[in-house]
Amino acid sequence: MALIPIREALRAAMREEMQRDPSVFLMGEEVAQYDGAYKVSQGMLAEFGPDRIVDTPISECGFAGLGIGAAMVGMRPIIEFMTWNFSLVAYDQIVNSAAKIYQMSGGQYKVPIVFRGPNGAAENLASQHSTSVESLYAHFPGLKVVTYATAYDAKGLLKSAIRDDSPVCFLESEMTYGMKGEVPDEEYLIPIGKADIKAEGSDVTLVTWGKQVFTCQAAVETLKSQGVSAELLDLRTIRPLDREALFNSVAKTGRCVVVQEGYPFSGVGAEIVAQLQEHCFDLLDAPVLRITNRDVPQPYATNLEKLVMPSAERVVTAARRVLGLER
Amino acid sequence: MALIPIREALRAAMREEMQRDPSVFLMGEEVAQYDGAYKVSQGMLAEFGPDRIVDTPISECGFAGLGIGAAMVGMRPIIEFMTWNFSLVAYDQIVNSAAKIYQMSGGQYKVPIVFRGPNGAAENLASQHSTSVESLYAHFPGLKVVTYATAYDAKGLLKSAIRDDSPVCFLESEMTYGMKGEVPDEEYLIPIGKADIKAEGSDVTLVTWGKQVFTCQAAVETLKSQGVSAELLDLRTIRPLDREALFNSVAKTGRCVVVQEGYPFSGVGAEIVAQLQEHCFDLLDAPVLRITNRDVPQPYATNLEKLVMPSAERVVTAARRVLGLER
Amino acid sequence: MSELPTPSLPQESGLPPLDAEGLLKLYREMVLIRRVEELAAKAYTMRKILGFCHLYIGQESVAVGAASATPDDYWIAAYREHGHALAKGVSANAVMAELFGKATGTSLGLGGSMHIFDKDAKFMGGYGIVGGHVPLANGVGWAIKQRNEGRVCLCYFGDGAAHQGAFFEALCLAQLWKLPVVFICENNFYAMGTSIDRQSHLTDMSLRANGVGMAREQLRGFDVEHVRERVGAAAKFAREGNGPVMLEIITYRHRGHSMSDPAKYRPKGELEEYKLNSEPLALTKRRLEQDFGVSAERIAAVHQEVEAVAEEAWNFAESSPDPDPATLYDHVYAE
Amino acid sequence: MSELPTPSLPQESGLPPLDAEGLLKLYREMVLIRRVEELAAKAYTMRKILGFCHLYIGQESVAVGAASATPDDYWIAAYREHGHALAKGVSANAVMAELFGKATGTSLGLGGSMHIFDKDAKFMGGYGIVGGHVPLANGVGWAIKQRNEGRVCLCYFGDGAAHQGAFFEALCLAQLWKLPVVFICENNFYAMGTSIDRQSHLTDMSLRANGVGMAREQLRGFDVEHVRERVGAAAKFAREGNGPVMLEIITYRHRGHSMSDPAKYRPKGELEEYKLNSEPLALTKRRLEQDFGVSAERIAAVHQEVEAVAEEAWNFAESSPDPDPATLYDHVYAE
Ligand SMILES: Cc1ncc(C[n+]2csc(CCOP(=O)(O)OP(=O)(O)O)c2C)c(N)n1
Ligand SMILES: Cc1ncc(C[n+]2csc(CCOP(=O)(O)OP(=O)(O)O)c2C)c(N)n1
Ligand SMILES: [Mg+2]
Ligand SMILES: [Mg+2]
Repeated sequence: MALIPIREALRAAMREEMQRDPSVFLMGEEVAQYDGAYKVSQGMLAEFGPDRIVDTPISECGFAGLGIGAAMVGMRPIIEFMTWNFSLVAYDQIVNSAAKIYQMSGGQYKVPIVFRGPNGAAENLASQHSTSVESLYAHFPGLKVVTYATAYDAKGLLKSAIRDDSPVCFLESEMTYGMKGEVPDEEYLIPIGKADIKAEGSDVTLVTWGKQVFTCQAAVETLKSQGVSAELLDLRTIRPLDREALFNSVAKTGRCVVVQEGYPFSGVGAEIVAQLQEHCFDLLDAPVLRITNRDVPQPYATNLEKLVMPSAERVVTAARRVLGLER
Repeated sequence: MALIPIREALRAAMREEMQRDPSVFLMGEEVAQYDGAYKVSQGMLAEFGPDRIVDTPISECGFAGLGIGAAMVGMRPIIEFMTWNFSLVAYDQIVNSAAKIYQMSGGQYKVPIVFRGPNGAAENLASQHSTSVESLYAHFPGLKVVTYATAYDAKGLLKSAIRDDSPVCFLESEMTYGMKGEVPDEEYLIPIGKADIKAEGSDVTLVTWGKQVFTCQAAVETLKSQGVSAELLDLRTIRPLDREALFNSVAKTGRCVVVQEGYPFSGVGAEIVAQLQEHCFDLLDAPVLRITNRDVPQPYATNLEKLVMPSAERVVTAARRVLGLER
Repeated sequence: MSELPTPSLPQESGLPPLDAEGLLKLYREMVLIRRVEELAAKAYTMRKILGFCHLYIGQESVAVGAASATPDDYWIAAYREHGHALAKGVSANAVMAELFGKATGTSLGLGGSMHIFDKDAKFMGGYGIVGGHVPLANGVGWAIKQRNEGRVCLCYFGDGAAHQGAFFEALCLAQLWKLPVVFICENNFYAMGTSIDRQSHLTDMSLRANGVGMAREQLRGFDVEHVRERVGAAAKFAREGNGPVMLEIITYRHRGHSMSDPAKYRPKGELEEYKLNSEPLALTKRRLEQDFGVSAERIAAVHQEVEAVAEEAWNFAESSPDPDPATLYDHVYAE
Repeated sequence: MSELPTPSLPQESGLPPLDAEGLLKLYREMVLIRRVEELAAKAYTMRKILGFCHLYIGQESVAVGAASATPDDYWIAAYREHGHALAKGVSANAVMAELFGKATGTSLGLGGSMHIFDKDAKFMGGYGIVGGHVPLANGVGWAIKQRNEGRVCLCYFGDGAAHQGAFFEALCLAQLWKLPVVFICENNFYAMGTSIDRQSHLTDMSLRANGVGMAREQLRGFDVEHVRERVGAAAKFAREGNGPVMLEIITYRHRGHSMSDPAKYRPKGELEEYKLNSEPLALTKRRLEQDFGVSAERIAAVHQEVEAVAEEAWNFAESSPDPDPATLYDHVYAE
């Protein structure tokens, strides 16, 4: 076991897969000579050379599409978006080509590609640089959407994503690249589509993913100090959703808060609530509440930004509300 | 009152607003000399000339952006997408510029623009031409998303959209352009943000919008013949949602089916279910069910496409299920 | 910061000139495309084919000439691709069955007219978003280069598509990385109802290459031998590692944009003029007869044989089963 | 289908040459941008400014020269726009307050460094998606043309942005419709850490214009008078209805891409060379002193006055209130 930052866990995943399979390559802005805008790919150019670690111009639509074409003929591209905000200029490539080619070719052409990069808000980056994109991609059958909170999950899931024969949108976070976690020395994979209970509890389920796992961990601690036992379910995969884990936890607790970064309207949180109320209707003792960004474009000023983002306080209040401890 | 097809109602709305306000213009592919791919703008070139009815090259990103810039300096563009599928190459312009400029300029620059065109599946157009985009736009605060089922609503809502000072995504349907409806001879507006009860009922609420209103009307008839009184709530505006109308209807019936075209995952249907279960938890006698497209890219073959789309049969079954008449 | 000289294409493709048999074979392929599409048009009016259906009639010489220069190379195309698929060797049965939405179609009935794919033929589709497939060609070029395949990727699109950002980004990247891709803009003068001079200040779309320093050429595409020769030269250039090429091939579509377009926007006499003087099948037929001395009987025999193939395609499509509803979820994710 | 001749720009802008006072005024503006940004850099290290902060230091002559040629015209820019805003007449107080995230900022503290807007100054932002704002400029041009305003729209972006599809589509449309837009690519040789020759086969981004037949020019941007003259000529061309212009202005940024970039990718000595020979402020100072005989005292007085303005901006920003949380929902929809 080594204690390493998430960016190193991600790098280790890519390096191992590139060593294992010569068809894997990494392409994106500043991934090579600059070592990655957030240093995720540090040193990889030296190890794999410029044919496999490829700097691009600022042409997201162009290089996302290049990746898709390469994947169709048997390569396994990893396409880095400097952040997922910039994927929106390549949106059509991902949702109309990557997502649909396998189906519309009648299963002839697989598209084994990973699109990855940081998602959601960092700090004070204002409205154009703070979008959480999970619902925009998870909406589309044909795409998988994967994320993580810990270094352990990051590595195991990214390796699975690279080996997956379907296109995977892999969502990282600038804010947690430096967070350290234990990672085994031996190789391991974490299956896509499996949620993980990050804290066991019995009174209420907190459902979340990505860096909001940490918001929820803080909330779990506060709740514990208030005598409330909260279960923390980290979805890890947004699509396909681990409905079994979700329903099981809520069956146990009967109460649930979904914590989702980003805009509320038709967010992934809404999907989870919709599924829970359909499949766990009789098991729910209170409405499932959502904690999301406030429904505004991200403001620059710190005080407003703080107000907008999910916080442990807001999660605690929501949990207490579903428990009837507060209104 | 005149009985006119929806395409004429839409055209009348644009013509009236263009006569009223010289800053309004219509731009898009084939809108002028060809009279519109679906003849919505027929005759408008002759009436308003080529400065106000403008044919474009196939540059959605370019002309959507042009509209946004023109709106910032006081024009009121109507940008037609031949279909909303093609808006996805302009996605960044709409969600990162149109939606956010008013906020990120601190309220200095309004963006009074209407993006419009047919949304969702027509028939046998396969996966790249059949996307329902409402959740992809309604996700973003700053945008309004409006649609209609009838000629009357089409005209009144489009006029309001053109007068609105915020960007509006206005969703039409190829399939219903030819459907006729009564439209008053006098001018009228329908406010954005107000749902409409298309059929009153007491046992179950069917919530829908756009052309699925017709699917639901058929379901209402069938249910009536089976002794079930269904209320049909046509949202008309997706964002901002008319929560009052929604909650009132469900408060009355205690049961609800949401009928939404397009992919289920994080669709607008999910948002509605999430809001209902949060705000009407104690009023609901059964889970809210969603009828949506099956969760696959649209297939070309007719038999599969029929299987994929919402149908009156599926709605009837769902209504009977929430009423406990079937499982 | 000085302007680099734009590379120029070789004068000659190096392909052996066609003899009578060779040209007759290309003629047969053009006739096959013509007849399959004429039957498709008929089937469309009978509602056996649904949705959009964009015919290639009038443009056959482009795909057929190019195919004979790039038999083992990758192709990718837009939605007007029946002709490209057939030229590239996709079976007429499977194409027609796809149009009919049958389980035996190239794409199992899931794709329809706009989404014909055939992996064995290295035919990579069939795409519906104008310009959207152009970046994909670079990916194929990338793989070719990394794997030293010695192949090229031909990417077809229309004059309208040369106004899409995706197309431009693809040109930039291809030239930066010297990818073995030949971009072929089939300029048929119209994007739906919009003529080229109403969409564009420049009307030769190969000039787009000047913005990125790419080798380019404009050529007339009605003579199948000429297309073969110039596409051959472009492919040779790209294959030999000199980088991508942007070709504009001037052509003309005889039908409307899709089956629902009456094409009233054409100036009077334009279509007739093209049919008279620039009809690819007629031109080749005349060449076969006049320059190669091929007999009228030989040519009639070709037509007869093609007729049988086209009719067999119809029958095959018609008698094939619909996709099995149980397979609905089978092709969403690859396992 | 023959190639249209590319229009060429007028030899002269027709602007009256600057006298000593005129040039001194431009010098003052460059110094103001420099000092405001130096203070911003300091405030950033003190965490009074957060998020991204892209400095314009080294490029001042471009915005200032252009502003003096287009005082009543519209401008739109990317995220490295403090200098453009100040050159266009936006108050230093409001700019600094925006950087500090205060309610008195140009955008009420909602936009920050990347989103400075000032409607009165006809300064239309401040955008963060590379290339994303370029199409908007055409809309301004469209409105100008429809309303016969006699203005132009200047659209600034970087060398990196000249690889985005949005940029290309904007060029096509502007040229098709002869819109009064001057596209200004500030080529500072780097897009973040990627040098121009590693992003592009061609390294003169004004050559992009050749792909659409647009008038173009490349110029060096270190001499503020020269920029004024050539941007003036381009604006004259566009203003007179001849259509858009694509300029590439060669410049150099002294700092990293943003505050967090140590800019290690530069070849040794490159920055020093530019600072020595192509430093806009130093060049203008020398010209003022040597060619216009402006005294060292006059110049010192300018520096002193600017210092006071910049410090006042800091104080104003610092003492201004945060945005009121009660206003959070006030600027989502226009009423
Ligand atoms: C992005 C996008 N915009 C619009 C359309 C609708 N559309 C389909 S084909 C077409 C015309 C394309 O013309 P061209 O590229 O010249 O090809 P051609 O049809 O002449 O072969 C248009 C506008 C589309 N499919 N995709
Ligand atoms: C579409 C998009 N991709 C990537 C980024 C990240 N990014 C911000 S600035 C920048 C470099 C831009 O370089 P250039 O256009 O030359 O402008 P400069 O910074 O030199 O002024 C990049 C890659 C972005 N903001 N938007
Ligand atoms: Mg065409
Ligand atoms: Mg630059």
